[in-house]
Amino acid sequence: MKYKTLAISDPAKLIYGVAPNPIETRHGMRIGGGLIYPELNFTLPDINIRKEAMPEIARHYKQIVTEALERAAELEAPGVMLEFETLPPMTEHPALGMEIVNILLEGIERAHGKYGLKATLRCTPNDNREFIRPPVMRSGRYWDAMLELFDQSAAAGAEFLSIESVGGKELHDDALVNGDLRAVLFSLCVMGVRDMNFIWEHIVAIAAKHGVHAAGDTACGFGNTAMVLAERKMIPRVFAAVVRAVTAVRSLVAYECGAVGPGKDCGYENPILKAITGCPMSMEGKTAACAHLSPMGNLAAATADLWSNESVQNIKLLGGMAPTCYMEQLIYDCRLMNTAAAEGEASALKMRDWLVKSDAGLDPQAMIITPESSVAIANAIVASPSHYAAGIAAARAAVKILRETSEAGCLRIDAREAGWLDRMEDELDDMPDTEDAFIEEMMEEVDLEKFTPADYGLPTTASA
Amino acid sequence: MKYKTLAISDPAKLIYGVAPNPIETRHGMRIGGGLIYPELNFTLPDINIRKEAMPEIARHYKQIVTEALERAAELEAPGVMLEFETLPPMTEHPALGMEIVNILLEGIERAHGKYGLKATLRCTPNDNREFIRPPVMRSGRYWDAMLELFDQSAAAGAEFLSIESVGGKELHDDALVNGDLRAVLFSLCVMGVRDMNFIWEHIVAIAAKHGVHAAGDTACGFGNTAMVLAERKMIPRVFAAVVRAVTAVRSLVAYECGAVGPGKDCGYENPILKAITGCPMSMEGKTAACAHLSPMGNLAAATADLWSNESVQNIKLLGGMAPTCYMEQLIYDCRLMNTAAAEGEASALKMRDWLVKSDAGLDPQAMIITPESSVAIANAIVASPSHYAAGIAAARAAVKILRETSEAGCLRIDAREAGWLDRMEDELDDMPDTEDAFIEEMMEEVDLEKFTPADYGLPTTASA
Amino acid sequence: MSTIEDLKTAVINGRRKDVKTLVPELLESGIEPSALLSQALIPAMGVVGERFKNNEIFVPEMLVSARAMKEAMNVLEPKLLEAGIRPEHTALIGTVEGDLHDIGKNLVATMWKGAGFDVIDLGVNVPAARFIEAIEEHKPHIVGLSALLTTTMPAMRDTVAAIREAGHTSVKLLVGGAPITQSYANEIGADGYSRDAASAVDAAKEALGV
Amino acid sequence: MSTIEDLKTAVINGRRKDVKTLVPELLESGIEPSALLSQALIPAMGVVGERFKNNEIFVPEMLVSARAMKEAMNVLEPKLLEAGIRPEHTALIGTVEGDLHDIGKNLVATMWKGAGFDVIDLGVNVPAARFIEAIEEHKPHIVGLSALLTTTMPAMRDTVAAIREAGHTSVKLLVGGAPITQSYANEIGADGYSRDAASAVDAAKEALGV
Ligand SMILES: [Zn+2]
Ligand SMILES: [Zn+2]
Ligand SMILES: [Zn+2]
Repeated sequence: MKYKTLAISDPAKLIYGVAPNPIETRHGMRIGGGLIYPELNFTLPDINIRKEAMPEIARHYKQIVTEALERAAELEAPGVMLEFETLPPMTEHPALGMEIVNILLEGIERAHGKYGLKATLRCTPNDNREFIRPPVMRSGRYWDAMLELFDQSAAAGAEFLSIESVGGKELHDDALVNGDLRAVLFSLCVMGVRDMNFIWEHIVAIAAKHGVHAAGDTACGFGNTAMVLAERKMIPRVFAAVVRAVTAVRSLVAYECGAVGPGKDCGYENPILKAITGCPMSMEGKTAACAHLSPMGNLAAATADLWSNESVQNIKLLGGMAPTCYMEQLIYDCRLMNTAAAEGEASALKMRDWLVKSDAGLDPQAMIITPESSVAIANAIVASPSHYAAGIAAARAAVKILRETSEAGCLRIDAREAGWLDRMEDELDDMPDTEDAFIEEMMEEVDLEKFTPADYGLPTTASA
Repeated sequence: MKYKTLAISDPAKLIYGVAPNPIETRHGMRIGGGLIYPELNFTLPDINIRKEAMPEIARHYKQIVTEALERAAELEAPGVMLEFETLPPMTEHPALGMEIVNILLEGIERAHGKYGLKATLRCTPNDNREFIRPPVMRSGRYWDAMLELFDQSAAAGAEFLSIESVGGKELHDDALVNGDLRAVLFSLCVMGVRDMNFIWEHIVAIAAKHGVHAAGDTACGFGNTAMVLAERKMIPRVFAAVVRAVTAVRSLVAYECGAVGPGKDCGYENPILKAITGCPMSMEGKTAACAHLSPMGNLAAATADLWSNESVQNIKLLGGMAPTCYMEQLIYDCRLMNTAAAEGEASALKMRDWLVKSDAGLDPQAMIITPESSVAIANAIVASPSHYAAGIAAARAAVKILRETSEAGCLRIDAREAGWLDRMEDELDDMPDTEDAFIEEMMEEVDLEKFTPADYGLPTTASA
Repeated sequence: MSTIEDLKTAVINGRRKDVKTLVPELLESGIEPSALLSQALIPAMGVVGERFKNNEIFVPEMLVSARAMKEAMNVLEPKLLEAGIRPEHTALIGTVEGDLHDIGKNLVATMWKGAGFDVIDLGVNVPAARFIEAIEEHKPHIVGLSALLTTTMPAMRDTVAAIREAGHTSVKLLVGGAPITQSYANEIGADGYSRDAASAVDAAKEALGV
Repeated sequence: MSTIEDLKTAVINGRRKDVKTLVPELLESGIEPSALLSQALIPAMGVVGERFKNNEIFVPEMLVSARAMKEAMNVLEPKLLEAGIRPEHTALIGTVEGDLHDIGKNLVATMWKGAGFDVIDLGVNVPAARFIEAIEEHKPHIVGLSALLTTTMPAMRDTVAAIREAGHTSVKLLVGGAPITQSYANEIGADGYSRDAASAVDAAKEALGV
């Protein structure tokens, strides 16, 4: 474990807009330097991404960047992050992805020239490695194409590189639908951590080569899958909340490898990571309802440095194209928070506390990422000798928070879910002492058709 | 003028969630009684409204009410207003409109039974009178059908009756694009006031007959047309701001006739009306970006009792159907404001002031409806001997506010717009002393093919 | 002595009174009516339209120029007709059935007039049959259809289809209005789309290939 | 002595060990394998599915029951085949080309199995040609297509069209996934639509008319 202490150990210092290690962009945004900025995300409506459709696809992205940045300038946003999350064929064929990257970068420069708007681009190639089943994690054409897109987009001017990497997902979906915390820990803290170490070494090297920022990763396919399943009442919220705490251990590896933030919007584990690393973080909540419903619509903003809408199709709403409408909404959200913060630290803290209080008592997943909870879980992580131990410690800390806050009447847990706290605690009590012992046990149980142990530096069989 | 004094004369008392005259609904919402509630608006995607399409149309509304109220219950909204703004054929053929009214009322009762959710319905028939050109304002099939829909929806259980009435619009569109304040005053304060008196007498009688609430009107087709034109840079913002102040005189007539609120969401003149009448008001701002972009996305919430999204089509966003996504966003906005207010009056005031401060200095239209400006304009109105005089007084007050705040450096006015303050002041100086004299002058100028003076109780010619 | 350039300037600045004296003066000096139109009025409105598109002036200012041009046209039109000169392009415009919005439609009509088109405005709430009737009567080169409501978008689609089915396959159909997008325009088979009034002249010229 | 009802209860409660002993015991007592299937297992999963739909239980609990049913089927299936008894309905399922999401698809497969369907899961990222191949091989009554991305909705549309063009006009095509709506299902010519996994059995039965 690289981080032994917390960058922010006082929950009162874990607050939106301010990070101990802010990042300055070329056009002069200071992310984490006092202001919370909007981060706009967008995607295509239902279009088949083929070469022949590229003129139409290019028109969409050009419209998005032009109209959304025009609105941002009209509303005098102090800065804007655009995130380009590619769609699978755009990473598979980096030339397609780069066509869009260039359109977005041109739009950013045009808006800077025309309005003086400070905007910047985060490029987030897909992790396409899972297109082969079982995935090939450390080589092959998906891996090569992904690195190529990272490299070319950084060379072209994308200032931030991110990914929603998928290492460990092979087993995690099943772990979630089965409510299997043990398998969650294996997916995230054994497989996920190993893959993160591998992939982030490469991303950090590419960023360094081009003088851009290796931003961060998210356990989106893990924690957010759990959140959405919980939101649809398919799995217990307390389970999803504990999964969230464990995802922090996996996502932390990016920063251990040299990522500097801002962490990706959909990483609801980011407040924990901000406490540990001091790097600025992007978050999403109510104003990402276009992408997914959320049990922490306000709370998510409490510690954010960028405020995102996660994703919206470029379709027409009555008020304008959807990305433009969401740009407006994000800007007003940020304005309100910045207005409070402009009156001083006490006001910022008051606003932050209202954001937290709005949601924390109503949902276990919200309760897990309050400033207090985040610092508690962060402490549990940095006090651990290994990622394996950190995963268990984070889960234990989460169960403890849920139990204590619900007993204190600060959090209401659904009657159907009450038994799950005991169930998870039992599972944690049964975890082996060492990671090696855990791996040995798990290799007997897991479905080896689903992943390739060697791709994770794991023994092929328990005996090996 | 019925109102001689203000219900709220201290700007510090003009605040969200609290109105001197709150309204209690059947299921126990207290609008203006301390909480700000969401008001959800919705419309159809592109469907031709014909009899044959009614099963599909009914499915849309059923889906909207079911899914949006389910989400409201999950997020534990303390209450929800649904507004059914009909589409023209639904008012033209009240049977079509009533089919939807009943679907919505059933949905409300179902959600009350299943989740205990407190919801209620505002029914807002269109004002179809302008379908004939020149409009027939006081009789005819459009008038009859509209009254029939009011009557039947109130009988069925719609608790609030509203309209966006159009009296005076015949001349107002041209007045706007010509930047002609004199014609604006004629449209709103001569024609509009007369029509409001006529139509609201009828609506109040229908509401009384069924024991429901005559809620309020909006100068949507006037003030919001101006706002949208200004937003698209077609007319000056300072002009739109002054138009907004004048619309308050027209909308006030509903309350003079017995309306009790909540005023309709799209009436940005509502803060002024709240100060005068003490009735609760609905407002819309950033979270109505789905319907129109806004220069006062946060400020609009500062004095609201209901918080609306204005309108969104029932189309699919990634997170769910758009009305459900917007329901979530509204609820979180309200939660944050209610969280602050729960800490006491000082906290509510702090939140309100941040909402105001966020926008007031950046746009003349925002500056016009700050609590201070609203009370100033309200004072100018109630001190006037007639609606005609009130219109001029409101416009003068608005010009004065814009001039003073911009001179004090509290409001930035675009250089291109600066001359318009003088131009408007000159026009106001040239207004005749009496309404009769004004009418006489105007009847010589106006295009009599566009409206029927007798429908407004106006002489057919100047000499008549 | 006054010049064509003076007339152009007077229209740009919206000085109706100046226009009123300049037009007869220039005609008397022997300049052809068609030259006044093509060298003063239309270029003037081009400048005004450009300024509007660049957010240098507001609509009220543009309309003052449009009225100044109209002042000139009141004099010139009969003379042009006499000389057998008709506007090169005729345009029909209307808001589709079920829709009452006319501000945008009116602005487009004004801008097209400024570009020298002969514009026939059918008003609002115009049924497809009325469009077809008017097409047969006026034989326009271009028809502008406006819709402001999502629920009248189908009426726009139906109108486009009805016009084509009635055999009017070469007239250029342009669509616009808040809910309309380029892809919707493509989908319903329109020949052009304008995002706003300011681009309506460009869109018309593009559709006409001029 | 144990009864069919005991087996049903054991499946509902997800008691695999009980199932393991009950099945041979009941078979020995002379009850037909088909009776165990139709009177215990399928009704049990019906109860479980209903509870899930009503938010009384979570997916993990449902899956415990599904595994208990599978335990029983491991014993029963060979016997049913021997007796020439095949499931009444065969279903194919897969996530369309370009899309890697499988949680929803897997849940639907589980629920269909619980309803007694023979389910063949083609996995994720399944090209249209692969669906057609499998239809020709397995002759299913129903095919479930899943898409979770707006950008793979066209692949769903293309797959439906390709299946129909290949002459498979009577097989019922069901679609689902986050971005899919009833009207999209209608538009692309699917026979059914399921908003979520919980309604997938109802949707399948409706499409099959049973
Ligand atoms: Zn994500
Ligand atoms: Zn309105
Ligand atoms: Zn409305």
